[in-house]
Amino acid sequence: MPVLNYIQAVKEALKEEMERDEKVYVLGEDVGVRGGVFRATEGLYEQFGELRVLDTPLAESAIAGVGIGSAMYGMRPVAEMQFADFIMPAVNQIISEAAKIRYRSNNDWHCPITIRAPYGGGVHGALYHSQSIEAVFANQPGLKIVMPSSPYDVKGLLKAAIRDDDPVLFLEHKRAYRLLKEEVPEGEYTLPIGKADVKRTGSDVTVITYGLCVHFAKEAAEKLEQQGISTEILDLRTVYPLDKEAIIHSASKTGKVLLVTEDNKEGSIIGEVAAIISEHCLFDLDAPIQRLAGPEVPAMPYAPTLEKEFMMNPDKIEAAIKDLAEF
Amino acid sequence: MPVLNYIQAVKEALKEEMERDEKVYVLGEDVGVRGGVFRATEGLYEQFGELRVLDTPLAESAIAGVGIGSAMYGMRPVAEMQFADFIMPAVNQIISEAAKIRYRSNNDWHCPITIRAPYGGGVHGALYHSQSIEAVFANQPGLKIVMPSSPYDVKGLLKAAIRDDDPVLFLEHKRAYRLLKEEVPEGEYTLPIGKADVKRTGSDVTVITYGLCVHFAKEAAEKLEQQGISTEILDLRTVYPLDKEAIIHSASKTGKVLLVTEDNKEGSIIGEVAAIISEHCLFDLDAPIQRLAGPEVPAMPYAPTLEKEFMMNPDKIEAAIKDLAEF
Amino acid sequence: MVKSTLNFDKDQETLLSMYKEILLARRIDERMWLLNRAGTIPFVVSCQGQEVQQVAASFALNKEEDYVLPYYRDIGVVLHFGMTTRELFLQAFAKAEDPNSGGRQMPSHFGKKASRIVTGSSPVTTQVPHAVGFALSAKMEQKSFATFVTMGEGSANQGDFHEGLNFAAVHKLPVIFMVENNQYAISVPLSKQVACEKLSDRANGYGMPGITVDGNDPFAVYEAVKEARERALKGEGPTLIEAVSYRLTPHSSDDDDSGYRTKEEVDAAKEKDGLYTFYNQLKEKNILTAEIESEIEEMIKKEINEATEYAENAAYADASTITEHVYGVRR
Amino acid sequence: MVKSTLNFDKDQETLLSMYKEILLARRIDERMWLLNRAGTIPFVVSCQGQEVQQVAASFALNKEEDYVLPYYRDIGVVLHFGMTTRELFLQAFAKAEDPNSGGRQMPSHFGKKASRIVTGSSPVTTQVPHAVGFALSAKMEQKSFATFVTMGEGSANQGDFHEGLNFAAVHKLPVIFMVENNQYAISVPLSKQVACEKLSDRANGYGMPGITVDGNDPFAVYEAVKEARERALKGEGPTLIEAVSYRLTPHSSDDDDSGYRTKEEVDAAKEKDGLYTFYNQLKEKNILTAEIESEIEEMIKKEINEATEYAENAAYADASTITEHVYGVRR
Ligand SMILES: Cc1ncc(C[n+]2csc(CCOP(=O)(O)OP(=O)(O)O)c2C)c(N)n1
Ligand SMILES: Cc1ncc(C[n+]2csc(CCOP(=O)(O)OP(=O)(O)O)c2C)c(N)n1
Ligand SMILES: [Mg+2]
Ligand SMILES: [Mg+2]
Repeated sequence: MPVLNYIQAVKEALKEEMERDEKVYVLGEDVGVRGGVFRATEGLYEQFGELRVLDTPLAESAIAGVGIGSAMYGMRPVAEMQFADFIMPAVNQIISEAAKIRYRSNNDWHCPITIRAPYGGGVHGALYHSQSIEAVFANQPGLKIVMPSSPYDVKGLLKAAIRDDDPVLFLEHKRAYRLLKEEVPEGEYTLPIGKADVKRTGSDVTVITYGLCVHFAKEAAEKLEQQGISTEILDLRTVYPLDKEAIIHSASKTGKVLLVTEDNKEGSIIGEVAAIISEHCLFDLDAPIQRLAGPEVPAMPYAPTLEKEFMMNPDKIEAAIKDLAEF
Repeated sequence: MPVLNYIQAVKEALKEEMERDEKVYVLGEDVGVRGGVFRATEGLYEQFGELRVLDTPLAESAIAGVGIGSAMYGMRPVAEMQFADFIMPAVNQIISEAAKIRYRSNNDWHCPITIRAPYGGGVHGALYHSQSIEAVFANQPGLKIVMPSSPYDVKGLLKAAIRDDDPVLFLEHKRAYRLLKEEVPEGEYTLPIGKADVKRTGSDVTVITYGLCVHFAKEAAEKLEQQGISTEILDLRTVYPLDKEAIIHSASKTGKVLLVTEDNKEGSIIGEVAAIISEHCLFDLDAPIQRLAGPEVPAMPYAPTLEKEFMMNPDKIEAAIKDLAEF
Repeated sequence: MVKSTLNFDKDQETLLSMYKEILLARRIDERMWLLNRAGTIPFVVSCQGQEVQQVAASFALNKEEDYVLPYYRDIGVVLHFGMTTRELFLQAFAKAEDPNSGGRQMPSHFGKKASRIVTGSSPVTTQVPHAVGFALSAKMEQKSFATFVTMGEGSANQGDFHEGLNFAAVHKLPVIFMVENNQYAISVPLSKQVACEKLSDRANGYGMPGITVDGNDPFAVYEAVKEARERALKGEGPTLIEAVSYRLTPHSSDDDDSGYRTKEEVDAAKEKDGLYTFYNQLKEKNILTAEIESEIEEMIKKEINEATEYAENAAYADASTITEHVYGVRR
Repeated sequence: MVKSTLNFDKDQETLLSMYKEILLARRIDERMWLLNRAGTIPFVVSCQGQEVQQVAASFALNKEEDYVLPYYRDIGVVLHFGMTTRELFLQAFAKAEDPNSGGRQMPSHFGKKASRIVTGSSPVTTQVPHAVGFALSAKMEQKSFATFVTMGEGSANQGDFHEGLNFAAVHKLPVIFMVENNQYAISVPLSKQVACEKLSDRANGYGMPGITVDGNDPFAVYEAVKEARERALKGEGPTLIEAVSYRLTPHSSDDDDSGYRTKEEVDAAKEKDGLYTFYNQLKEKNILTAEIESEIEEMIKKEINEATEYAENAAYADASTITEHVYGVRR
């Protein structure tokens, strides 16, 4: 099986879906000749032409809004936000429109758009090229938010997102683009949106996380294995709406839960995860639910000292798992 | 002491602050001659003139953005979003700009803007005139979100928001505008932003909520009193950043916690409240943390049958408290 | 501009149909106010004063092929495109059978896929980029239809107006933007919304043709939209049309306009009401005879009565349906 | 337009100062690329090709009173307004002493309150409404200053451009909008960003004067900004200026422009580089003598060397400071 990195998996999913379905097209800033600033759409312009790989003016509300219009018509747009931080001008189109079209029309219209955006830090991107933006959207029924943690998941979930009949925010960790590699099957497969995935089974502590942090958690878990601590890792994959069943199952299993996000803590996705656990499996817990997250600052600073301080890493996770295991 | 309703308290706070400080001014759609569609700015145009009570073009990103610019200059803008639902076009200005100005400039610049917006349902406002939008912003360090539950709180907190040196989202429940009345002192007083308030002390169950739901919870608590159930009500007042201490204190006290919001449940403010409790006082709990919220739909529908089904009310809260008390 | 292709001699039937739709829109609106004032329906937002431009524009479109993205005042547009009077009352009463939203949205939030009326929301101007998306689809799929989108002149100051028009112009898309300038955005008069002379002055800044027409003149509006449609289908790109009229009612049933404009001003505008100018023209030319007139009024009254009665007696959506259609059913 | 008020006879000193600043900006930028290619600083985004318009515009402003909201290429603007070379290197190295952000933001995210340089962010065009807010404050407080804001031509397609300009025009505010049209938004050429002939064509749609000038011509830019400033202070409202130049470098140190434009095109643009045209003019008029020239180059080199060294040796912010300044200290 070929080994792909995270961004190659994005590219392969796009290419295959565009080959499969003529309605699928890509739009965004610099996605055409340039192939995207991260090269996610490299080669697509040459293969599918200008009209299906559309360089747009620099205007995110239009990228989302025009995509939404075409999705209502029956196309399958895949809109790229150059950086997740720049999705903010499009919030009105995403929350007021995409998320509500099916509901407000009583199922007469629907909006199968996929919006891709690179999020996350650790790439010297500073405040506006490092943000985790999922929490802004994770309270909007009608939307789905997918945040894959590995190349294999990227391909299967992006294909599923494109085929989904409702709007999907597809958030890719930009630090993962070239960092993470694994075997990815050629051709057809999809993975279910809305389902979490146990990335590692274990019995002492459950780590629930998503995106790049899954990778960090795995590293931590491997080290701890040698010290006799057995860690279960649940990868949320879809952070909205959450897979409650999987969360409850995995939390109840070990009774000790560590929630991890790269986002700042208050109001992040993992708060909701904690709430679900405390609603449904309080009496199965042997320790308080622990949350490990970024500091409560507006976004990740640029200077290396500060960026490092902000970023999640395996060591922080290792220490937190250890504390819990010893609780 | 004069009795004011909720919107009169808004108006009085604005008027007093404008009289006190020449830098305070109001801008928004229809806030001038019309005095605001809810009449929050009635009489201000006549008293302070066109330049301090500014009718803007219909453009929320400009209302926020121009306000932010003037706040950086040194003014004290109070921007009105006509309905909270229409704050979405201004999200970029609020999240990318207002919230980050102090941090990104290393304290060189700051942004003392207050953004008022009527939120909430129960007024036949349908999907786009009923939303609870606080969760969209409740993950952004640099911002504060205040949601008062009574006329007294409105006046004291709005004055504090205007004097605050950082951006404050001030969300007023539109159903409360004419529904809630109480004695409100004339003249000067402020209430602390960032502090929750015990609206009722009790020993069996703690209800933690905010906004109009505080009123509903009080009604429920009074009924239950007669049935021998003693309810404590903690009014969050500031929903971001949360008053952790007060939450922990009140939750630990009764060991049974009901969290209530009018918002749909997943990703709402009360998820974070549950997370704080389960992190800090898990072993003081005698029952799972309960959450009572709106259904997981994009927003409140118009038809009376559907609106009623969505809205929070005293009966729902009463039943939930009872269940907890009997747990 | 070429002369109007509609004229009193050869298009008598078309003109009469236009008049009927204009009048029907007005009468529906009037009835809704009555129902509102009687406490039967909680909310009305009016087309009054804008029916002529709405219907004339619609006549210049192809209602079997084109897509429309109307805004909340466009009763004239949706009627022409196939929304029935009954359906309009069903939505005013927020009943389950309403095809727009099943009673989920406020009145006048139109949408009906079978008629290519695209679902709209309350936040203004979001429909403009959507329209561009439909036009982009036409270009991608090489389909020969135009997309028509309207908004108020106040709404033309939202960012989405700018981004939508620019996108359409850069990609030369078959879309027609029509600003219905009724001089007010709730209480804010035109002079506090814009400083340009004409809204259509903005077209040049996007590199598309722009034209301002008298919205009370059905011939002028028809012609402008017809030409814009021809340009669109020929691949010549978008057009911006400003139709100038006046909002004859308060902003909505929740508004009181007496504080921000004078009765004199409103009365003066009523003098220019396109419905009556057109009526007088048709009478004068003897196209609208007394007989036809009473026939039309009779028919309209009957239609509205029946629709009102039907809608009033129809059922609300059951509370249990509230959670339906958040997401599609997994296939 | 009236003739330029700057001329070679009477303004020799001013012209020399302008030249110095232009050259300084260029040399700073060049050094940053060297540092970047040597792996010393992780990121550069250039002013190269735009220094003339930036410095000429700044000379037409009052640096003791006016506020500027520069965008990331505006080294020329911030230099004129009081940012030192040392400070520019401090921010390039992201050191704690950097007055822009203490090393928190990426390079070229300018801001320095003492110099009335307003803090900026990465999302483009958000500064446009801010500038309008400063201008509104001037009007409210009856202060006599102008506000100057710039953006790229690609950024002029964001909604905030539209909303900001319209707001300023309606309220006749003392603000100058300057679009620095360098023909590209990263890889997207002008023709795929806009369909209008000139960006300044948009001015009319807001009801303000608009003018397009050659950004390589310091006299034209100076004159346009000077007039705009006079209008602003006279209460005549805002102006939109488009200064046309060319981006001589790739978008940033992370970009490779060879895939989307030809070397020939870039070389042709270099022929028109305003820095060299101006240099030649000053040489020709003998304002810039060989002696002065080497003096200037020497001085600049020294300044840059010292700044680089200082900045390189300066300390990063301590990790513990990460949580500072999220909110103000309660008074
Ligand atoms: C984004 C947004 N902001 C505010 C509102 C509230 N609102 C509804 S209609 C309206 C005025 C619209 O004026 P105009 O565009 O001229 O249309 P008209 O009602 O005059 O036809 C306003 C401010 C809204 N619906 N959407
Ligand atoms: C809202 C937003 N979207 C996308 C970006 C990414 N981005 C940074 S610069 C740029 C191109 C800007 O082009 P232009 O406005 O012409 O300025 P130039 O760089 O050419 O000077 C883009 C797309 C951004 N910074 N902000
Ligand atoms: Mg209007
Ligand atoms: Mg450019």
